[in-house]
Amino acid sequence: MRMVSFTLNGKPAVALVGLVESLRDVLREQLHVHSVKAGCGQGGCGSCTVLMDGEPIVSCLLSAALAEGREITTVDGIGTPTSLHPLQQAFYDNFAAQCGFCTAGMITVAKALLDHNPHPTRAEILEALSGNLCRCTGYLPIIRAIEDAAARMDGGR
Amino acid sequence: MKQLGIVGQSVRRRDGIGHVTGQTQFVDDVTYPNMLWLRMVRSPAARGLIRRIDTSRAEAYPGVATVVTWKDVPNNWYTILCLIGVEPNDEPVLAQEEVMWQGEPIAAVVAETETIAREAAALVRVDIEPLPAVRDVFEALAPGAPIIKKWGTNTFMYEGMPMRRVRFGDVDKAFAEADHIIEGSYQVTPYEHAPLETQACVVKPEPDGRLTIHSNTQALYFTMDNTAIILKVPSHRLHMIGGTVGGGFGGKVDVVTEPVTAIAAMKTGRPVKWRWTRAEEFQASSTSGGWRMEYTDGVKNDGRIIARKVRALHDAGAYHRHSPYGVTKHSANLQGPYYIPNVWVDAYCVYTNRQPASALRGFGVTPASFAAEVQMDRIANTVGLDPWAIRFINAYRNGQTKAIRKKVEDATLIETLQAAAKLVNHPLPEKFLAMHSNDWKEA
Amino acid sequence: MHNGPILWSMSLGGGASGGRLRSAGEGVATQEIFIPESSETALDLLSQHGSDVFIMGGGTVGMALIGEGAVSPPLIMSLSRAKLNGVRRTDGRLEIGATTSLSRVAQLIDPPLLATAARHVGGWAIRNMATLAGNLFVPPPAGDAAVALLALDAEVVAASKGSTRVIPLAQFFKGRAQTALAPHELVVRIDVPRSAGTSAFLKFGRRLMNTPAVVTVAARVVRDDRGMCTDARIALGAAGDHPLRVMQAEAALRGRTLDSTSIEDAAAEAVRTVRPHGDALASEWFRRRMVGVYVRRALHLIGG
Amino acid sequence: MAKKRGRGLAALHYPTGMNLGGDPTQALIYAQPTGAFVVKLASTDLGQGLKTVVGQIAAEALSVPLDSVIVDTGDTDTAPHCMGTFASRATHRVGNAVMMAANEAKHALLEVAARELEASPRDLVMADGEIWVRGSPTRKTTVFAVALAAHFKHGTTISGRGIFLKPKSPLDPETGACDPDSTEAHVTTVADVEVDTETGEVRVLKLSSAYEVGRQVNPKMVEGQIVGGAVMGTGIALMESCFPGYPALEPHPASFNEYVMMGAADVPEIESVVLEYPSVDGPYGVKGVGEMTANSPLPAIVNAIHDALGVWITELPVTPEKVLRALEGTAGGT
Repeated sequence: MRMVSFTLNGKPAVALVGLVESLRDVLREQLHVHSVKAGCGQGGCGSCTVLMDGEPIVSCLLSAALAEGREITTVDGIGTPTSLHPLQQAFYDNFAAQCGFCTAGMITVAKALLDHNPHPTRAEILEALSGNLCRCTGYLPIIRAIEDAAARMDGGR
Repeated sequence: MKQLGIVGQSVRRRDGIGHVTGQTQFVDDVTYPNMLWLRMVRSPAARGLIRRIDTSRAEAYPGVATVVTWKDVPNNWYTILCLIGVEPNDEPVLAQEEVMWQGEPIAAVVAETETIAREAAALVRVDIEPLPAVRDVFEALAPGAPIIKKWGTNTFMYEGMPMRRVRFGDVDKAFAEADHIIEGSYQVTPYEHAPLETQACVVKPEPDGRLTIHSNTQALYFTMDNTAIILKVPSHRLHMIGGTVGGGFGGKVDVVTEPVTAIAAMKTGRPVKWRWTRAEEFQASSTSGGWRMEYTDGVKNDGRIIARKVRALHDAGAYHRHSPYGVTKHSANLQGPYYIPNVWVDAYCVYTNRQPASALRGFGVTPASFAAEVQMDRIANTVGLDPWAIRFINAYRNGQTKAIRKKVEDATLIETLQAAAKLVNHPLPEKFLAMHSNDWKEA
Repeated sequence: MHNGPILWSMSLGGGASGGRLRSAGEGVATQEIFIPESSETALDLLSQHGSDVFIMGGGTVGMALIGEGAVSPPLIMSLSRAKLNGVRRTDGRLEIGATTSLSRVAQLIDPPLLATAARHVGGWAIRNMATLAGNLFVPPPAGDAAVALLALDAEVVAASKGSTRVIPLAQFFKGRAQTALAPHELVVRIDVPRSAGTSAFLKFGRRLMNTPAVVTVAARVVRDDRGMCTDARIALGAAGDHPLRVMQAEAALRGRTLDSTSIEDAAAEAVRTVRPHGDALASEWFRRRMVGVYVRRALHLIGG
Repeated sequence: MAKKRGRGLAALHYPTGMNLGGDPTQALIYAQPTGAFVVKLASTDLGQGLKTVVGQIAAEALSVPLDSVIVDTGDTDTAPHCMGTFASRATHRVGNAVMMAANEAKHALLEVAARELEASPRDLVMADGEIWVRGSPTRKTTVFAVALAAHFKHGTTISGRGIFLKPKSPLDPETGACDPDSTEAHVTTVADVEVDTETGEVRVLKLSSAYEVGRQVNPKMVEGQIVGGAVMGTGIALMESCFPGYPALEPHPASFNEYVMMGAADVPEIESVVLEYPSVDGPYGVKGVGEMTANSPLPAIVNAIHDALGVWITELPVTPEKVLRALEGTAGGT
């Protein structure tokens, strides 16, 4: 076991982690960040996507020991029910979540996309989403939600 | 159609804000202090006799609370449709004497953490003496094939018959009257439900002796009843909580997590979680069934299908689960949305030494629709009609009788054909535009 | 009772082995994870523990194997803080630190072949974690960046405590999951020399993005002012035990113009020499066919 | 490199429900003293949106605002039996049970309202949480007031019980005669594909569908099923297999890397229209739409490939290899 400290959604976090424990499991089991989902543990579905220093990673494949000193953002740090991020509002309005299991990962990667590129093309959205699987929606509502959010955020400027 | 108030409005989802903020609670988000984790040891062999199960080293591994085997299962039969008469029992909850597919559950290791359970699971030793495996449905029905079922055939027995039958009209007479006989063979291989949320449950023993079972089952009462039968406890001792599922597609109608997890919780007196790995979801959860279908259709020169004869073989894998029902559903639907006056079906539910199949979105009907609709184009091709015409000519109408002797009453095939043609700007002849699903009168 | 031989007499994994439901080995708890802060410390640790230590670059392969119980290494060393990342250009050579992420590599403007290949690995999050050197160790049908590196005549800088040697990438791969690296050696850098000619990268997968390869091809052709090929590199992924060059196909181009005839000859040579594997994505037969099609397409892209 | 285009058609029906073992679901509804209504169910939302649509059905039947309906589902201690969510049954069966319970609760509510307004229940009109006497709009009260009065003044309950049961159908083993479902939805799908004849790769360019699903309770959620099903069906047609060498047991995918399914980039253009012909026995005429949307792409795509290439590929999934082998006449076509 070793002690790891990092910034979680803007606040300091400390955890005692197992040697082969993933950041995903530490977030879920110790820090009760349940928005980070355990979809495959193989890096194949994107349900556990978080931002590390602003860049998307799959937290199932990051040894938690390596989060030391890093800034970790989950969907909880992007917006809350009383203060939805435009992406969350757009996902809600466009019925982009059905079962909801992939949704936090989708919004997290979309947040990174719009941070890097406020006006993504359809092709750039598809490339950004390529590591995230959804079995319910057929992706089109998710793609539309991201386009919608980009337009809304632009309008707010 | 009468305009209504709120019905017909695209109101936002009630769970939408929870979903987009990551706050919707799924089963895996349920956690209790002092909770144990379960990991399953599974068969590496497709078929064989179990000679020995040695759990001693796993039990001695630091952090292991218990190992559950068949000896701990009060009623070691998993026959989920037993309540509607699917019999005999054929699947153990945990393998006892033999294994029938690679991945069959044998022993559940229950430990303080998932990591410890995984490490200790590798210490369970199982000796299996291999037996010849049946991999293919044709092979299973061939003379001399290894018989893998105790009742002496490799098929499910429907009221004493090895197949589900449909007999409507006289196909042989109609074939003699047909201008064309059109044959086709079709195959669908098993595919996965692949929901993003894997199978999971958490069982907590309560002070009053009841068990609270958090589950992502698609059917709470069904799971409760089956679990009670396996645990040999009255169902009032079980309390199922669920209703929020991360994708089902039919795969979570199996009752594959709750009984063993409940036994582990009863044995240890502690809450236990079992969350399947993605590899288990792919290799050990039910799949859709494999299907091989052979069609023979008798057709008149004007395109009317006057007879259909089908032999369908469903690859159920190693055990019943929901498959006998899927074959019935298949048989009842393979005439498609058409009127066919003579239908003959023999549909077999065949067992092989494969990961068991079960229900998956479109259960039994998906392969029927696939085969029947490709068959429609073949018919059109043969008689020289276009694909639209062949469907209008054969479309069923309200009031007509299906092969299963049910009256058609909600037909709208013609209307969707007309709307689809309009959608893709495909011009239709006036005679097809004039048709509707209520234009049939009994002679 | 049947008295035949007992075939399966083994300890069974609870999870998976290489993503499978059985495990050949026994579970052992990991005793230590080393996170060296410098390459020197990493090499010290390696000299101490040698092949007992499981090395992780970005962890995108290793963590999945560990999580499924396919490997249970007693010792793990993560290189993510060993300061082995970074890109430097000297005299036209590109020196890429071993743990440079594939996302960083994908941003390189020159050589375009390498950036294109890096963009074909995984999804965005995986590319943020996966390292360029790590891509040399992933078995086919993964390993697209390694294919481009082969076509670029890249060299692997391998270090052990107190010494460093350079291994041409073409001599680095020795078999499936086998390399020329000694137990105490570590890949610390990958050097890409300035390369001449025109190149093309193509990948055929079963879906359009984030897919393992049916086949990957990286080709580079150098032509003189008369259009004669003076040199060629044709590297393939998913066409054998490891990323490989098809030298017979390269030879088929030398001294000829790049036209339909020479391209057909090169493609035929490639098909003849490769030994692809069949897997869930493609059969051996189909992969061989696609080697021909994709070598031809890549060379036509270059030719045009 | 040759690319050939083709168009294929498929026209399907899909049954709602499966009652060969009987197919019941129950619902309970009660009013809280301040006029909110709680719908008690043991039904499951898989993501298709059951919690939302039963709220709409309850609000419609009760003539109360949607916001005042609480849907509480998923607990066997607190709610009566539901067979489960499968067989495209939930909106139909659960919806029917909820509508029946809502009608009974509304009847109880109007009985109390009638006492409060000194009128006959038959003369009362109700909308948006208000109740008044027909023709005398000033003689009115609110659901809030009536619920409060029922509990504290009249000592009566405002509640309703609902059940839907399609009784078990006997099946004649000799002829297969049976009544296995409640109603049928329909679809016609047109698939446009492009096939690379060198690699066998099939790209679905567009799926155009006309659906008929009875009454839509929530059209955007019906569209969600149509789009999601179209993408899943495209994957089943072209990519997905647990046993790519079927019937061989190996290879046997264990990860999303090996098990090929649709990613965002693979999604074709999807266009659909929805017709509404109310069913005979669905709540407000609904039919089930959950499963069928993944079905029509399979034959439509295979028929489109035939249109493009002139060969029938009758074994799913239609991998590039199968297309290539069919083109060469080596295997795969029958």
